[in-house]
Amino acid sequence: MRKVAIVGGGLAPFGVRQATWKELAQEAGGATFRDIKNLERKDVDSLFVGAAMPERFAFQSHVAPMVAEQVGVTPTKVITRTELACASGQSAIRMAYACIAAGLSDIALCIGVEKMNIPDPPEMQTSMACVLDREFDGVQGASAPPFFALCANRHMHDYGTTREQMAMVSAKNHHFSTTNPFAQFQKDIPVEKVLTSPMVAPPLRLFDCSGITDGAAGVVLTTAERAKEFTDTPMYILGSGQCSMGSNLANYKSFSTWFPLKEAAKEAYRSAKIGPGDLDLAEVHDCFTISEIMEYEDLGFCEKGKGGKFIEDGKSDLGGKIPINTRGGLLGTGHPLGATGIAQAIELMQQFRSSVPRQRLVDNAEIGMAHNLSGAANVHSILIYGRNPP
Amino acid sequence: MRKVAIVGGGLAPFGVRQATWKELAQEAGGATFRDIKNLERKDVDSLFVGAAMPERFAFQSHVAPMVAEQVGVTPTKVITRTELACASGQSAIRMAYACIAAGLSDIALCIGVEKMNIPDPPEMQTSMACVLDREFDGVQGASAPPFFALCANRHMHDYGTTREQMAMVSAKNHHFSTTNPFAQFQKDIPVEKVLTSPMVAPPLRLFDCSGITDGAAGVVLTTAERAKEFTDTPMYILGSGQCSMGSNLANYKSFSTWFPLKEAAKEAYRSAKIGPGDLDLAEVHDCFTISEIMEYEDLGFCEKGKGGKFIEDGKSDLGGKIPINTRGGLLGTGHPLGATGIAQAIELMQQFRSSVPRQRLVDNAEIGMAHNLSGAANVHSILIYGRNPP
Amino acid sequence: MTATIRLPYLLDFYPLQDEKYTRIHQFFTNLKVGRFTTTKCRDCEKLHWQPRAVCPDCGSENLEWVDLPKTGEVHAFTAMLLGAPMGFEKDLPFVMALVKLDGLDFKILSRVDGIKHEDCKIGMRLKFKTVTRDDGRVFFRFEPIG
Amino acid sequence: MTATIRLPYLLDFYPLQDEKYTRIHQFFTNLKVGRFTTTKCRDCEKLHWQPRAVCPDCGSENLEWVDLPKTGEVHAFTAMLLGAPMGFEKDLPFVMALVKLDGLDFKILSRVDGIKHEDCKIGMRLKFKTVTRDDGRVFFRFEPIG
Ligand SMILES: [Zn+2]
Ligand SMILES: [Zn+2]
Repeated sequence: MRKVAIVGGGLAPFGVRQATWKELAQEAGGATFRDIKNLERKDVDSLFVGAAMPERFAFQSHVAPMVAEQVGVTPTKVITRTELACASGQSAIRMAYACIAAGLSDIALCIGVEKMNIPDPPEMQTSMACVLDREFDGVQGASAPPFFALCANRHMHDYGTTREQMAMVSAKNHHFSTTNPFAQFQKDIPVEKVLTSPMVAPPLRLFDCSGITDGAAGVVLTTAERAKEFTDTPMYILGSGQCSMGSNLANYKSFSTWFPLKEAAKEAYRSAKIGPGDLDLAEVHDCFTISEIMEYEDLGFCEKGKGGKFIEDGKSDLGGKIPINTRGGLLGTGHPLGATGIAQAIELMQQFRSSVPRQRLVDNAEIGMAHNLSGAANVHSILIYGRNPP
Repeated sequence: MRKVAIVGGGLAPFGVRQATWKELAQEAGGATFRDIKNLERKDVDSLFVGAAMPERFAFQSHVAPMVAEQVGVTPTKVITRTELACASGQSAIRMAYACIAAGLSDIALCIGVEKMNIPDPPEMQTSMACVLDREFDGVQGASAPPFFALCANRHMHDYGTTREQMAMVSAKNHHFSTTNPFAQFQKDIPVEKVLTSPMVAPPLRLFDCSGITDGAAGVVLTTAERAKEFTDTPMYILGSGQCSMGSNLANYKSFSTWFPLKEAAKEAYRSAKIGPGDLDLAEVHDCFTISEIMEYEDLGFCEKGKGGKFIEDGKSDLGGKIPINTRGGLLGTGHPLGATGIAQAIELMQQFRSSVPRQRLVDNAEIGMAHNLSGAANVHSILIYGRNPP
Repeated sequence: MTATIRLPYLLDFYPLQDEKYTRIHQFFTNLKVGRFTTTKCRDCEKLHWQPRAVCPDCGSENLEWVDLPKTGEVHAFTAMLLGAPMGFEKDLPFVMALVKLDGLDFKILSRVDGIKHEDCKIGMRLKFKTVTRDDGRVFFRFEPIG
Repeated sequence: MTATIRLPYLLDFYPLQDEKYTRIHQFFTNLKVGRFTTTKCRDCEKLHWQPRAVCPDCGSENLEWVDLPKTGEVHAFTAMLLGAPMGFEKDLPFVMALVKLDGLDFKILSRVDGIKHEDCKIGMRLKFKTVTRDDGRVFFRFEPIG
């Protein structure tokens, strides 16, 4: 198995974009190639497109060759789209990783892209709801906010987590996003404002929820051996973990502990030969404030049930035990489903390069995690990245 | 890089099924595990779901964990859905292959599934049309039949290919499908009947086109080393090739030669260390009769422009130079997009096992190819399989 | 005057329910007469939710229809106040709960009729009900007991 | 009485054309006044089809709008007789062709108005036209010359 590294990447600005799905892909491609000086488009032999729902949001299928054309590459080894709802972008990186490790590809481009703002918001909401089991859960009115609201309701009941603690997650991540010109939201949202924002699905309010976002992101992977041809600062893949349990909500073991996350974390730490204490920072999937709190716990950053206390004590902030979501997270930057996992990788790469703004820099970071959940948190996907080769 | 083998697989019957998308997945899972005596569901560590458009045909996204639940597996290593339109099933196998070769998975299940017959046929056609570039080609009325009709029109003009030769492809494949109880169509369609069937997109008539089909298929992959734990008759992956060129039709180099197919074939032969003459049989993507004729040529089975003559001379029939589409092809068995590539693998495996009916058995077959094009033939995907380890 | 416009299939959350479309049509037939049922495997005894055509534990298709408890309690609850999908806008606001069925492990997601979100509590007792749409399709919900 | 029902976004083939939705809105604005245009990269000189926001060859966003030839010839042709998607049913049958634009390599797919399939020939000369929908959105087609 060959070692694999990310040698560069770039973003299309996230937000309510006056641009089509294709144009977002073009922007991410352009930004990615601009970031990697010695890479020519013709040297890319494979393409992995992370996209959750172009069939619905952009009325477009078979998007992998379309992206190839939009960004000007001609894959001659491997090409596919990966779909894993909210983790579609990370899934693209994972498949590129596998193909390079196996020797099926030498230089792979990953583009994650989603266009979620469409003219008719109820049609967008309808599409989002089919991420859950549409026939049995969706028909009952379930979509993302109610599902995470149920987790919050249960977590508050089981562990005493408070509304204020959840709001602190939002305030922290929105504060980080004030340093990020690519973020959808670039204003501070203090705790008070979160707590008085409109109720969406109790106990979750508007600023407990990530936005409806257009955006795209790209990274290039190659072997650890060749990485230095393209950059002085490659970021290496150290390990990975992924686990799926349950699909219909009735088959979940718990709503206040995400067991598949615990499994995925165990495998990620095992394969990277580290423990949670070795991480210098992490990008975790804060699609809702309660998610980040549960992730502190189930990723092993704190004891079970103490996630609320963890944010309250500033442990996940800059200077804390482990700075979390320094680019602003999904809450601050928005969540264009297919792009998120790739944008997280870019943040870690830029942290390792010390090229992020001073206000969010984690000094001398060497090991970081990117985590995505998908759908109703029934799948959890983790990659561990390092500044130094494994 | 570890060597990889397929150790078994099974099908849900293809056709206009009185079953949901989920139920088709259940059937394929059941059939796959029935085929592999020593494999328990809990031993499967990864799942790859090949599906082209569940978001539209089944109004369902995030289908990978849903399939895990439907078939009773709990992936703890890798899980994703692969989408590559008509090649989504092969893409699932390719990603499983990469993950096992790289050591990221030890035992991977691939399930390909598509439910295409929905209550409103125009809505189905609308969804099919977004496989092409919807904004610029789809809006002009293009969908699969007109695209392949344009290729046929041009191939007839450039090389003198005849309607009768195209009809012979349909007659051959429908004849093979009379031996296949899993096929959507199980009746002989003689040349005369093809030539007088209703015109769909001139020069293509109804029986030049594969059907609108519901179906599912599953296979299990593991390392070549472990394969004998599960079967006496593993099928090994010997090589692969894949190439993407063009997306909007304006950017195609030709409509009577598929250049990305020539590239994919070159890489597949190179990686398997064989030439086209070493193949004992092939499953090629006969979504339309003209496709199979062009594939004879661009895969190197005959000279460019002589594909029509190749079928006319019986070279692609049983006893000919290379028997093609012995299970009945897409024309005879139908084309449930995500399932097709996996069903092709199953046919080759059963041929190597000599477990297909006598009437379509290729004696002592040792090397076979599975080929899929996708969309408007802008991506071509090839796997080379062998009865013996590489 | 208003006319009802049928939603395209890909905007319609309600499953197609008859024999032509699903192997679990019996589930819906049973719902129509007020029965809340699911499948159970005759070979390995596994009780499924949701109902199946093939047992996910052993692959058997030798399944039987069995009745589920029609009472349970709230394991967790929420409501939808904003951002409803098409077909649900006119129902806003509505309550949803994970309903732990009596005597079973399943916590089934369900709309809960006849109560405001502010009055919900974890542990609250609920009973099964059915709703029937204009076109004859049915589904289940729950409502408070007493 | 019939009423026109707007197709949901995910059933509507026509691109959204104004500034709010696409960076190539100029293409549609030009179509509205009869101009057939695309983008060309000022940095690497590449001529694009379809029009772009970012050059696929060099990544530049320094693009200009240039006019395309409005005549060409049939490279290949077909027609749709059966199986039209929603919104196209009433147009059946209609002819489509790959139109090789004069002096360029692009073979652009286009509906061809004003001719029956039986009368088409490879090499036949065509000229550009525009069509305008009720809602103001435009697109191009071709038609036979003379
Ligand atoms: Zn069973
Ligand atoms: Zn340029």
